Amino acid sequence: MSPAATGTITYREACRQAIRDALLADPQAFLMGEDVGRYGGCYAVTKGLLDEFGEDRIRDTPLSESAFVGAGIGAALAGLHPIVEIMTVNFSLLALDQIVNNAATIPHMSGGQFAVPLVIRIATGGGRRVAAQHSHSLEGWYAHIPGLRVLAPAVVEDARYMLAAALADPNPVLIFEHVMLYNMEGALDPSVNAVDIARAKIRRAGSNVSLIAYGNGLIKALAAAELLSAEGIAAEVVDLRVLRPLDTATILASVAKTRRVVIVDEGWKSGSLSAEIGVRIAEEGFFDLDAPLRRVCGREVPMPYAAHLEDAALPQPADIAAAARGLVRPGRT
Amino acid sequence: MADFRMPALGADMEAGTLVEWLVKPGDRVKRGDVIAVVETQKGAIEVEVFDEGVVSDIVVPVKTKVPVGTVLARIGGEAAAPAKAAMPPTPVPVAPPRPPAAPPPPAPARLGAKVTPAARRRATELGIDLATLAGTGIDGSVTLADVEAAAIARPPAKAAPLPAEKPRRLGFDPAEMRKAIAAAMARSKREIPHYYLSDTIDLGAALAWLESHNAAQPVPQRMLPAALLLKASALALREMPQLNGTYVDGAFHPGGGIHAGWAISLRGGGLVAPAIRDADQRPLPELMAAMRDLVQRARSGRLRSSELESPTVTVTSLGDRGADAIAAIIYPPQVAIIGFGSIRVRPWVVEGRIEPRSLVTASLAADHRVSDGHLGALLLNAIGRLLQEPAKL
Amino acid sequence: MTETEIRHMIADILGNIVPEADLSTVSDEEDLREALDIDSMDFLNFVVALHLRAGIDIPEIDYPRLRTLKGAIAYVQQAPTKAK
Amino acid sequence: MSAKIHLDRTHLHHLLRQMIRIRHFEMKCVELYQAQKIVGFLHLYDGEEAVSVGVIEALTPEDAIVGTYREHGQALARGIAMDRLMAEMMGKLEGCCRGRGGSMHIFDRAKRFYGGNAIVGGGLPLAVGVALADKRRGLNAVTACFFGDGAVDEGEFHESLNLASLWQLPVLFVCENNLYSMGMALERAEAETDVSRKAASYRIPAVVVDGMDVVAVEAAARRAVEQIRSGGGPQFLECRTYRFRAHSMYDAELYRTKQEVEAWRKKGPIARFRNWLQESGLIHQEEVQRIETEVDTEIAAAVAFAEAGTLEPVEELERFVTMEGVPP
Repeated sequence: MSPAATGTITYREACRQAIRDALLADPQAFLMGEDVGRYGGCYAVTKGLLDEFGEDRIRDTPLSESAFVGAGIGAALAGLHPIVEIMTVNFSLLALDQIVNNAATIPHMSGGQFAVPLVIRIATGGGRRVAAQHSHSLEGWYAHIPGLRVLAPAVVEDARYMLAAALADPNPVLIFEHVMLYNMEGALDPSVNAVDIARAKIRRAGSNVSLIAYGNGLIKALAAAELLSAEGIAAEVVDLRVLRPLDTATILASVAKTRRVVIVDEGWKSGSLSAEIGVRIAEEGFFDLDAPLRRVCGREVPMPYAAHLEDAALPQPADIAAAARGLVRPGRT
Repeated sequence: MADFRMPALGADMEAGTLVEWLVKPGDRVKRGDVIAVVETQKGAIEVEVFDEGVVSDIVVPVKTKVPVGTVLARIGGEAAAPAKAAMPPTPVPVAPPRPPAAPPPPAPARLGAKVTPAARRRATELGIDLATLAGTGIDGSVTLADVEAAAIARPPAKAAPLPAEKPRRLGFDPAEMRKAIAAAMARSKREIPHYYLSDTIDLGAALAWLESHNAAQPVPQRMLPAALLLKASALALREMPQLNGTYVDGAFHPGGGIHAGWAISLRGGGLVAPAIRDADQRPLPELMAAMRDLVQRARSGRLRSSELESPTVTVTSLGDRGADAIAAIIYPPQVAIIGFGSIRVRPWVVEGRIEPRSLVTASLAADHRVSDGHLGALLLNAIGRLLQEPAKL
Repeated sequence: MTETEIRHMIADILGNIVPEADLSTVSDEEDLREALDIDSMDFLNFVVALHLRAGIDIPEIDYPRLRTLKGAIAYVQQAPTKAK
Repeated sequence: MSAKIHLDRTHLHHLLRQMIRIRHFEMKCVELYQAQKIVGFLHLYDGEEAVSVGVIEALTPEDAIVGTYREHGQALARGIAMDRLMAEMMGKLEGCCRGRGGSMHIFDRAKRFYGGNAIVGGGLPLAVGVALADKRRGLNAVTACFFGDGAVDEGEFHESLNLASLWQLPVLFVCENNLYSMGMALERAEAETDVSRKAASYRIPAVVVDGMDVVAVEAAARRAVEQIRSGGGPQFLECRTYRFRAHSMYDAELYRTKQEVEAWRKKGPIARFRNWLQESGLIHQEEVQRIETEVDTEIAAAVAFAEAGTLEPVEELERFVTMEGVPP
C-alpha cells in the first residue's frame, strides 16, 4: 500500500477504515476469511487490523469457503455481526450453497423468525492478468437471488461508508470490491459520514445519453463521458451502486431525461445484470426511448491471461463512447 | 354522410372566411385531422374534422366568408376507392424548400418505417403525421428530434406548394385582427367595471430553483419563468374560483376547470390568447411544452380550432423585453386578467436592509360585478406565496 | 459541418420561428432578438431546434453566445465537429 | 444438568412417551399425506426415534439445535409444540414457520431450533457458526448438530469438523447413521465406512453408540455434552440406527432387502425399550396404554388445531424475503 496523496485516500484504505470503524463501534462485529490476519489480506485491505483487534476478531480461516461462510451465517443467526471476506468472486462459488440455500432463504423459510445480519466482502472483476479463475464478474448471479442485498462500491466514499450501512441491515449483504479499484485515490467529503445502500447515484449529469454502470465499469463510463464531452455529447453517468434490489426509479428517471441508454457491465451479456436492466427499461420506460438499448459487456470468454486479450475482453472507455456516439449521432461515426 | 360546417371558434364569432382547404374530394379523413383553415377575427385557425370517412364534396370555395354553421364540405361514410387506399402517402416536403442542412435529409419515412417509442408518443401528442417524417436515427428511424423539428417547422402540411422564399402567415390579416381587438376591448371598457390591483413579488427562490432545474435538463425540457408564473396563477385561481369564469346575461358562471388563455403577441401587431386546458393540473414541464408549442404556432399562424375554446381567464406576461407592469383589460365575457411585467433586478427591503432582488410586478384587473378588491388582493398574495415554493408548483 | 451548412441550418430554424423574417437584412453581429423581434420563448425554440438539429448539448449559461449569427455559427462549429 | 442419567420411573416413562409421541405423530402424518392434507416430501423418522430423544434429553433450553430435513423427531423431542408443528405440515399460518417451511424446514427461535435443513451437509457450517457466536458471547451453550451418514460424503462435513476442532467450538456432532443416503448404501459411498474414524482424524473425540437404545444414546450424549461444557471443544457421536420406512413416504426400496428391514425392526427402539421396561417391572401395560391414549389425544388436538388453521394471505407472499429488523 502506498500512502495516498494529501487530502485523498485510496479505496483500499477506505475499506480498511470502514472495517476498523465497524469493529470499534460494534462489539458483536468480527472479521473472518482467508489470510485476513497475519498475511494482512490478499489485497492488503486488512493489514494491521490483527495487531489492533486480536485473533478473536480478526480470524484467519482455513481454505474452507463453505464452512466459514456458513459459520458466518450461523453466527449471524445467533446474534453476531460477522464480516466475512472471500478472496475473489470465483472462490465464492465454493460457498454458493451457504449463500443461496441458507443466507438467502432462512428469514423467509422460517416465517420471519430469523434474520441473517451478515456482510460478505468479495473481491471481483478483471484487469489484473490473473486469468480465468480469478477475474470474473459474477455479482450479477448474486443479484438474481431474493433475500440478498448486493452492493458495488465504485468510489472511495462508498468504499468508506457502505460497510456500516450493510452491517446495520438485518439482511445478508454482499459487497463486491473491484480489484482494479483498490489503488484508486479519491477525496472524502468531510461533511459526509454515511451513504445509503438503497439508491443508485448520478455521478455525472448529462442530457444526451445515459451510461449505466457499476464497479470498475463506472470508472470506465466516466472516462467515456469525458471523451464524449469533448465532442459536444453530454453523457449522464448512473452509478448503480446497489445491484439488488435495483433502483429502477433512478434508472428510469435518467432514461426519461436522455432517452438513450448504454449499459456497461463487465459481466457476460447472456442472462446478465445488463439484460435485467435493459428489460426493466423496456418494460417501464419504453415510451421514453428514442433509440435502441445498447450494452457494452465483457466478451463471452473465460478471462484470458495475455494482457492484450484481457483488455479486449473487458469493456473499455472507447467502446462505451463509441456505443453512446452511435446512439446520439447515428451515421456519423 | 356527415356535414363539415363552419365552426364557432369562440363565443363572439358569427362568421368566418374559408382561406384554405387541406383536403380534396376523395381524400380519406379521420377524427382530429386538420382539413381547412379559417380566418377569423382572432387570426387563422386550423379546423379539425370530427367525423371519419371520405371527403365527397367541397361546398364552399376558398376566400369565401360564410356564417357559422354553414356546410363547408360533406364527408361520406363509405370506404375510399381501393386503388386510392393502396397508394402510399404522397411524399411531401417536410419544410418549404430551403437549402438542406448537413447531413443531407434522408428519405421520408414510409409505412412500416422505424419510429422510436419516444418519437411515436410525441408525434401523437403533437398531432404530427409520422408518415411524412424523414428519419435521422439508427437505421433511418424517426427520432424524437425529427418529430420536434417537424413540430417547429410545422409546414403547411398537404398545402399547395407556396411561392417558396417568403412563407406567408396563413390567413393572417392584421387589419381584421385589429378590428376584432378593438371591438372586444371597447366592449370590455364599456361594460365591465374594472378594478385594478398590483403587487410586487420576489422571484429569487423561483429563479434559483429554475436555474438548477434547467442545469440538469436537456435543452427541450428546460423551462422559462413564464411557466412558473402561469402555473402559480392557475393554482391561485383554484383557491379563488370567483375570478375564474364568465359573466353572461347578468350572472357569473364559474369556469368548469381553469382554462387559462395565454396571451401571445404577434409580430407586426395583434394578439391571441389560446386556452391551455386545466392549466392548474398540468405538471410544469408539460405546461412549458404547451406554451412553447402555442407560441410557435400562433406566431406562424397555425393555431388549431380546439385550442380556441373560450378560456375562463387570461394570463399575460410581458417577457424579458417588456415593461415594469401592465394594467390589462379583461377579455369579455371573462371576469379577470392577470398580468406580469418584466422580471427585473430592483432594490428590495429584506429584514431592514436594502438588497438587489429579482422582482416581478403582478397585476390583476377584475370585474367588479363579480368580485371585490379584497378577493383580488388575496389572489395576488396567493400567487406570491406559491412562487416562494417553486418545487411544489 | 462547414460554416455554410451551419448558416443554412440556422436560417432554416429561424425561418420556422419567424416566418416573415428576412434574414438577408440581419448582419452577423446583430442581436437576433432585436433584429427579428423575438422574445424569450422564441429564443428557447431556437436553442431547442439547434440542440436537436446539430446534436449538441447547450448549457443555459451558453445561451448568450447564441444571440448573434456569428456567435451561433461559432458555437456549433466548436461543439460537434470533432465527432466527424 | 448432570452428566449421569437418573434412571427413575418418571424419566424412563418420559423417554418412552417422547418416542411414542414421535412415532404416533408421524403415523398420523402418513394418514394426512394420503388425504393430501400434507404434501411435498415427507421424510419419516420411523426407527430412529431413540437418537433425537436420547441426545436432546442431554441438552438444556439454552443449548442450540441444528436439525436435518428428517427432523420431526428432533423438533418434538426439543419441545416444539405439536399443534404448531402439525399446522406447519399442513401449510397453515399458525404453523411454526407460517407454512413457508413445511416438513423439511422447521424453525423455532424460542427453542433455539435452527432448522430443518434440507441441503445434506448444509447445516454443519451453520452449527459451527452458532457455536462460535455462543462462545464469543460467553454462553456456556452447546450446539447439537444432527446430520445423516450422507452428509459425511459432503465437503462441508469435513470443512466444518475441521473448523470446529481448530477453533475448539462447543459443537456436538450427532451422526444419525441409518446406513443409507437415500438409496446409496454407506459402503457404496464411503471408502472408510467407520464414520467415527473420520471425526477422530480431525482430533474430535468420537463415540459410537447403539442408536436403537435410547438410554445408551442419552448416556453417551450426557458425557459428550459434559466434555464440551468443560471447555473440551467439539464432540462427535455416531448413532447407528435404521430407517424402517422409505426415504420419503414411498419408494420401491430396491436398494435393500425385506429381510434386512425385518431384522432391524426386531431391534426397533420403542418396542425394545418398552419390553425392557415391562420385563424389569418399570412400567405396566396399563401405563403404556395410558401414555398411548394421552399421546393420541395430544395428536388429535394438534390435528384439530391445524385443520382449523388459516392460510396466510397471498398478499403476504413476499414478506420476510428481506427483514426489516433482527427479531428480538
